[in-house]
Amino acid sequence: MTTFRILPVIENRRLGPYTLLRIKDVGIHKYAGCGQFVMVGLSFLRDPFLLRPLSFLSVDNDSFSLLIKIKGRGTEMLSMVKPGEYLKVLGPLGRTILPGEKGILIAGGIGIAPLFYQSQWMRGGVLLYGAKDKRELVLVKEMEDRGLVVKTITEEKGGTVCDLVMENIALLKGQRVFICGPVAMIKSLREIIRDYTRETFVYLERRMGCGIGGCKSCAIKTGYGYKFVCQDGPVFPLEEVEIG
Amino acid sequence: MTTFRILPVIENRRLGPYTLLRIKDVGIHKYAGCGQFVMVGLSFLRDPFLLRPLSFLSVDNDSFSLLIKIKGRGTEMLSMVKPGEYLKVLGPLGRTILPGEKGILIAGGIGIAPLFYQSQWMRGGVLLYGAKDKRELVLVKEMEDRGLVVKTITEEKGGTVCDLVMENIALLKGQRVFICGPVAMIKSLREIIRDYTRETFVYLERRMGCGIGGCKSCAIKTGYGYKFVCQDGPVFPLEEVEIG
Amino acid sequence: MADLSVSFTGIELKNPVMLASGVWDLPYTELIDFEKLGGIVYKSISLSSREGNPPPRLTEIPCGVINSIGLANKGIENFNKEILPQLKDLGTEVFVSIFGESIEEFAELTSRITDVSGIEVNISCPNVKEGGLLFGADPDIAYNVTKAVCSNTDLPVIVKLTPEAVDIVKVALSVKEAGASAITASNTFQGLVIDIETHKPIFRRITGGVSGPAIRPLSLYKAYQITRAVDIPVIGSGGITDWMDALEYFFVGVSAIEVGSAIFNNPLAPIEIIDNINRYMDENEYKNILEMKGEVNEERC
Amino acid sequence: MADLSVSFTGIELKNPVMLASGVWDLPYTELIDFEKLGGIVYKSISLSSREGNPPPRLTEIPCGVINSIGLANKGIENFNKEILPQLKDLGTEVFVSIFGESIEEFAELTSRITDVSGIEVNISCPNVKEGGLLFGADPDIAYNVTKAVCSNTDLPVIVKLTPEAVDIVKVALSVKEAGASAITASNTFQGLVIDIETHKPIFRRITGGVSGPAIRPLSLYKAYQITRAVDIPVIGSGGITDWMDALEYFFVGVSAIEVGSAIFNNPLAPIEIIDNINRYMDENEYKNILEMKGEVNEERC
Ligand SMILES: Cc1cc2nc3c(=O)[nH]c(=O)nc-3n(C[C@H](O)[C@H](O)[C@H](O)COP(=O)(O)OP(=O)(O)OC[C@H]3O[C@@H](n4cnc5c(N)ncnc54)[C@H](O)[C@@H]3O)c2cc1C
Ligand SMILES: Cc1cc2nc3c(=O)[nH]c(=O)nc-3n(C[C@H](O)[C@H](O)[C@H](O)COP(=O)(O)OP(=O)(O)OC[C@H]3O[C@@H](n4cnc5c(N)ncnc54)[C@H](O)[C@@H]3O)c2cc1C
Ligand SMILES: Cc1cc2nc3c(=O)[nH]c(=O)nc-3n(C[C@H](O)[C@H](O)[C@H](O)COP(=O)(O)O)c2cc1C
Ligand SMILES: Cc1cc2nc3c(=O)[nH]c(=O)nc-3n(C[C@H](O)[C@H](O)[C@H](O)COP(=O)(O)O)c2cc1C
Ligand code: FES
Ligand code: FES
Repeated sequence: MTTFRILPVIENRRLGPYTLLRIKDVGIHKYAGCGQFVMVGLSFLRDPFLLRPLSFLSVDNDSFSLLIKIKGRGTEMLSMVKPGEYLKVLGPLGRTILPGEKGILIAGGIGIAPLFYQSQWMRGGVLLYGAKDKRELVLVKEMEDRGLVVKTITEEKGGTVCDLVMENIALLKGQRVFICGPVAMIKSLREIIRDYTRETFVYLERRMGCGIGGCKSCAIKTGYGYKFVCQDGPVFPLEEVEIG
Repeated sequence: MTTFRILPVIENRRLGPYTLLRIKDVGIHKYAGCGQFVMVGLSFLRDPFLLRPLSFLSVDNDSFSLLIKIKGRGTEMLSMVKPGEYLKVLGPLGRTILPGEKGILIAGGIGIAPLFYQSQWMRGGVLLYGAKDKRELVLVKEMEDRGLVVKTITEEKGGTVCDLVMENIALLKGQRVFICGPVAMIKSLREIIRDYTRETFVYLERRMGCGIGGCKSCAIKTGYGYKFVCQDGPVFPLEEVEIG
Repeated sequence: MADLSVSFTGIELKNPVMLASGVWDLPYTELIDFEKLGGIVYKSISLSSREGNPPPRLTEIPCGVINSIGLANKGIENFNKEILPQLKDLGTEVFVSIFGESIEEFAELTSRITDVSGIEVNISCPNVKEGGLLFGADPDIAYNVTKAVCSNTDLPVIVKLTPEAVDIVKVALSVKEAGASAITASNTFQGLVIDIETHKPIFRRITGGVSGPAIRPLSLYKAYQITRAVDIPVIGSGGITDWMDALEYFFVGVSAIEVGSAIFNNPLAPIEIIDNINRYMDENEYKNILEMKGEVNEERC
Repeated sequence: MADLSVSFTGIELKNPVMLASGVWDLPYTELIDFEKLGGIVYKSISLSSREGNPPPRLTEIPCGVINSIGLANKGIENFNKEILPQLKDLGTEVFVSIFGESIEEFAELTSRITDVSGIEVNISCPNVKEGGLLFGADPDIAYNVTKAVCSNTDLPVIVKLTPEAVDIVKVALSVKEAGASAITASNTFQGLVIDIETHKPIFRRITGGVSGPAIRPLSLYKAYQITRAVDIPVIGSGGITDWMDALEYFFVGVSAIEVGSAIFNNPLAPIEIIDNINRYMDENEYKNILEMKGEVNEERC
C-alpha cells in the first residue's frame, strides 16, 4: 500500500560518514517489503523540488530508518533534519524481491543500505563489503549478529570490492548474488562473476521524478526494451539490464 | 557597518501570536542604530529567494532579537527556525533616526517591534498601542518598566488605534510622534493628527530586493521624487511620503 | 458550498482541476482519489509505440524539473485495449493527449479515439525530432493539424500550445480558426542543463522541457496573452503547485487548470488545490468559478 | 594557482566574474571586496534622468524575482560627475550599461561616455514603453542601435540581448555584423504575477522581468545557441548563483559571466564563485579559463 504522508523524524545520528534517520511510522512493517524504497523530501520546500529515493535500511513496528550519504544538495539537507521535524514520505515503492534464505550480498559503500535491509529477511549468508576506508564500513557487527559471514576490504589498504570478490570467487559458485554499489563496481563485477553465480541481481539507481511509475523518467534499457527502475526495479537480474 | 553573515539562532519562543528569535551576534550593540533593520533568510535555501526585512526588536552586547508575525511563506519558515540553526543576516540597514528623549509612539499590531526598540533609546514618553485582541498586545509591561505611559486598545472591545489616538489627542499637542502599523492605520491617523503634532514620523514597509540601496525596488513617492525605503528610510516624515 | 463545476464548449468538469499529461499514470490511482478530480489528461499517445529517449530523462532544476522523456508510450492500440477501460472506471473525465509526427498521423490517430471526454492535441513537446513544438511554433502547421483532428472527430478538441512559439497568440488564433474547442496554455519551455562532471548536456538530445514552479510567471503570462486575445476557453498549465497559483490563473481568465510536475513534489497537490479553492470561494462568497474569471484590468500605465 | 584572467576583443578582466547591471549600486562596496571582481556593469543610464515605474517594483517568485524597476536612473551627466569617479576607485573594470528610447539617444549617450572599460548596450529591458526589448527583439533595430553606438565610440561595445527575441541567434548575428565586440546573453524573461488579494497584476505595467535561478536552464540555452552560431565572445547572464552554475556557462563556451539577482539571496555570491572556480580549476588542473570553454559536444541523437 503506497501512501504519501508527512512523518516526523525521531532520530538523527551519524553512522560512519553517513546519517541515519529514523522516521516514525506505526505499522510500516506490514507494508515495507524487501527491495523497496521511499521517496523523501523536506516538508515546506519546493526547492529541492524532487523527493529523493532512499532505500529502507531497517523497519520495525513503529518506525523505519534510512541511511544517507551526502551526494548533493538534497541529501545534504536531508542529513540536517532534526528530530521533531517532518518529512514528506512517499512509499513503499518498487517491487518486493525474494531475498532468499542465504545467498551472497556484495556491497560497495552506501550500497550497504538496502543490503542491510535485505539481510533482515535472510537467515545468514555471506556479505562481501568494500569501502573507501574503515570509517565507511558500517553495520558490520550487526550483520554478523544476524548470522552473516562478513568479509570486508578497504581501498586504503587491500583494494576494491572486486579484489575481494575475486579472492572469494569460490563462494559464489551456484549461489544467488545481490549487488549494490556504484556503476563502475557493477560493471567490473559483471565480468568477474559471470560464469560463477546461479543468478545475480543488482540494485539500480536512476534519477526519479515520481517514483511510482507515472513519469517514465527512470528508464533503463533491458533485453525487453525500456523498463522503469521505480516500478519494475530497483532490483533487476544483472544479465537483463544495460549498466551505465 | 553593514555586513552579511551566517549567524546562529539561540532562542525561539512565542510571544503572543508572534515568534521571538534571538540571534547571537557579539558586538552588534555597537552598530545597530535606532530605526534600523536587518534582512534575514534561512541559510541553504534559494526558495524563498529573497531575504526578509525585519526590524530590530532589541539589541544587547552579544545578540539581537526579532519579532516575527507570520504573513506568508517566508515569515512562516523563519518562525520555525530552531536554536542551533543558522540564518543569513544582512545588516544593520536603513538610516538611524533620532529617537528623541520622550515623544509619542503609536503602534498597530506587529508595528510594536521597531517601536519597542526605539523605546530602548528613549527615556519614557507615551505609547498608544492597538491590536486585534489581548493576545496581540505584547511587551506592554516591559514598555512600562522603561518608563513609558502605555495606553492600549483592542478591536475585540474598545476599537482601533485611531479611536485610542482620538481619545488621547491632547497628548499629541506639540510632540514628536512615531507611527508604525498597517497602511490603512497610517492613512487614517494622518487625517486625525495632522493639526496636532510638532513632527510625525512613520516606519514604512516595501517589498525589498537588496535592502541596501542597490536595486531601486523599494521606491516610495515623496515630495522630492522617489526615495528608497531601505536606504532613505524606513522612517520618514509623514508629510513627505505618499502612503499606499 | 461553492459550485466548482465548469462547462465549456462541450466539456463538463465537476471542478476545474485536471491532471496534466505525461506526469502521471495508472499507479497514481493508489495515491490520489481520482473521483475528486475535475479531469485527467492521459499521457500523449502516438499511432504506434515509441520507446522514448535514452536516459537520463529527467533532472532537477531550481524549483522545477527538466525532462527529455521523448513521448514514450505503447501506441493507440494498446491504449484503447489496456488503458482506456481502466481510466473510464476512475470516476472522472478522461481526456487523451495525442501526438503525431505528421498531419496524416494526427488524423489517423484521431479517428481511432472514441469514448473519451475530449482530445488534447500535443503540438508542443520539445523532446522529439519530428512534430512536437516544431508544429506548435508555426501558426500554419498548427492550423492544419487542428483542422485534421477536428475533421476526424466529434469530440471536443483541445490544442496544447508551446510557449516557445514566436507568437503564441497567433498560433492560438489559428487553432481557434481551425475549430479547436479550447486551448491549453502551455507546455514546457526549452532549457539546457550541463552535467558538470562530463561537461556535456545532461540529455542526449541536448535540450529538455522545463516545468514546475520556476516557469509559473512565464506560463501565466502566456495564458494571459491568450485569454485576452482569443475568445475560446483556455486551460492554464505551467508551474501550478497550490491554490494560490491556481487563483492567479483563474484571475487571468482561464476556464480550468492542469497540474503537472507539482505531483512530484507533493502527489496530493491536485486534491489540496481543489479543497482550498472550495474554501477560498466560500470565504470570499464566490458562487461559481466563472465569477473569478478575468478580473484582470487593462494595461494601466 | 590557476590563471583566471580573460581577455577578449579589447576587454581584459582579472577573472571572468562580473556584477550584472541594475542589481547593485555603490552601497555594495561596503559588503563586497570589489577589487576581487573581474568587472562591474553599472546600472543602465539614460540621457536624462528617469524616475522609473511606480511601486511595487519587485516581488519574489519561486527561486527568483520579477522586477519592474523601469530603469530608474539620474541620467548621464549625473553619472559622469557623481558616480563614475567613485567607480573608478574600486579597483575593477568598469562597464556602463546604456539605454535609449531611440537610436539617436543611444548615439548621443555613447558620445558622452569615456573613461570606462566598455559599454554594455541594453536593448533588452522588458519594463519600459519605448526601446528596451522592443529594440532587442528585432534584428534590424538591434543592428542599427549597435551600429550607432559603435560609430560613436572606440570603447569595446557589448550588446545585451533579450531572451524574448523571436530568434536570438539572428539578433546576435546582426549585432556582430554591426560591430559589437561581445554579446551578453541574456536579460530577464517576461513574466506575470497576479496579486491574489487585488486580483490584478502586481505591477502597474502588467508584466515584469524574471530573473534568478528559476531561469537558469532557459538562459543557459540561449547562451549556448549563441556561442555555437556566432563567433564573437559571449558573456553569460541568467540565474547564476554559485560556481557550479558558472561552470555550466563556461562549458557552453561563454567568455565571462555576470551575476545578478543572486546577490539578493547572498551578497557574497560573486566572491564565492570566484574563489570556488579557482579551487575547481586547481583541482582539475585547468590552467586557464579558455581551457574550459566550449567542451559541449555536437548534438548526439
Ligand atoms: C532506488 C534507490 C535507492 C537509493 N537508496 C539510497 C540510500 O539508501 N542511501 C543513499 O544515500 N542514497 C540512495 N540512493 C541514491 C540517492 O537517491 C541519491 O544520492 C540522491 O538522490 C542524490 O540527491 P542529491 O540532491 O544529494 O544530489 P544531486 O546530485 O544534487 O541530485 C540532483 C538530482 O539528481 C538525482 N540523483 C542524483 N544522483 C542520483 C542517484 N544516484 N540516484 C538517483 N537519483 C539521483 C536527484 O534525485 C536529483 O533529482 C538511492 C537511489 C535510488 C534510485
Ligand atoms: C523595514 C521593514 C521592517 C519590518 N519589520 C518587521 C518586523 O519586525 N516584524 C515583522 O513581522 N514584519 C516586519 N516587516 C514586514 C515583513 O518584512 C513582511 O511581513 C515579510 O517580508 C513578508 O514575507 P512573507 O514571505 O511572510 O510573505 P509573502 O507575502 O509571501 O512575501 C512575498 C514577498 O513580498 C515581500 N513582502 C510582503 N509583504 C511585505 C511587507 N509588508 N513589507 C516588505 N516586504 C513584504 C516579501 O519580502 C517577499 O519578497 C518589516 C518590513 C520592512 C520593510
Ligand atoms: C515528465 C514529464 C512528462 C511530460 N509529458 C507530456 C506529454 O506526454 N504530453 C504533453 O502534452 N505534455 C507533457 N508534459 C508537460 C506537462 O503536461 C505540463 O504541460 C508541463 O509540465 C507544464 O506544467 P507543470 O509546470 O505543471 O508541470 C510532461 C511534463 C513532464 C514534467
Ligand atoms: C532589480 C533588477 C534590475 C535590473 N536592472 C537592469 C538594468 O538596469 N539594465 C540591464 O541591462 N539589466 C538589468 N537587470 C537584468 C540583470 O542585469 C540580469 O541580466 C538578469 O537579472 C538576469 O540575470 P540573473 O538571473 O543573474 O539576475 C536587472 C535585474 C534586476 C533583478
Ligand atoms: S520515477 Fe517516474 S516512472 Fe520511475
Ligand atoms: S531594496 Fe534594493 S534599493 Fe531598496
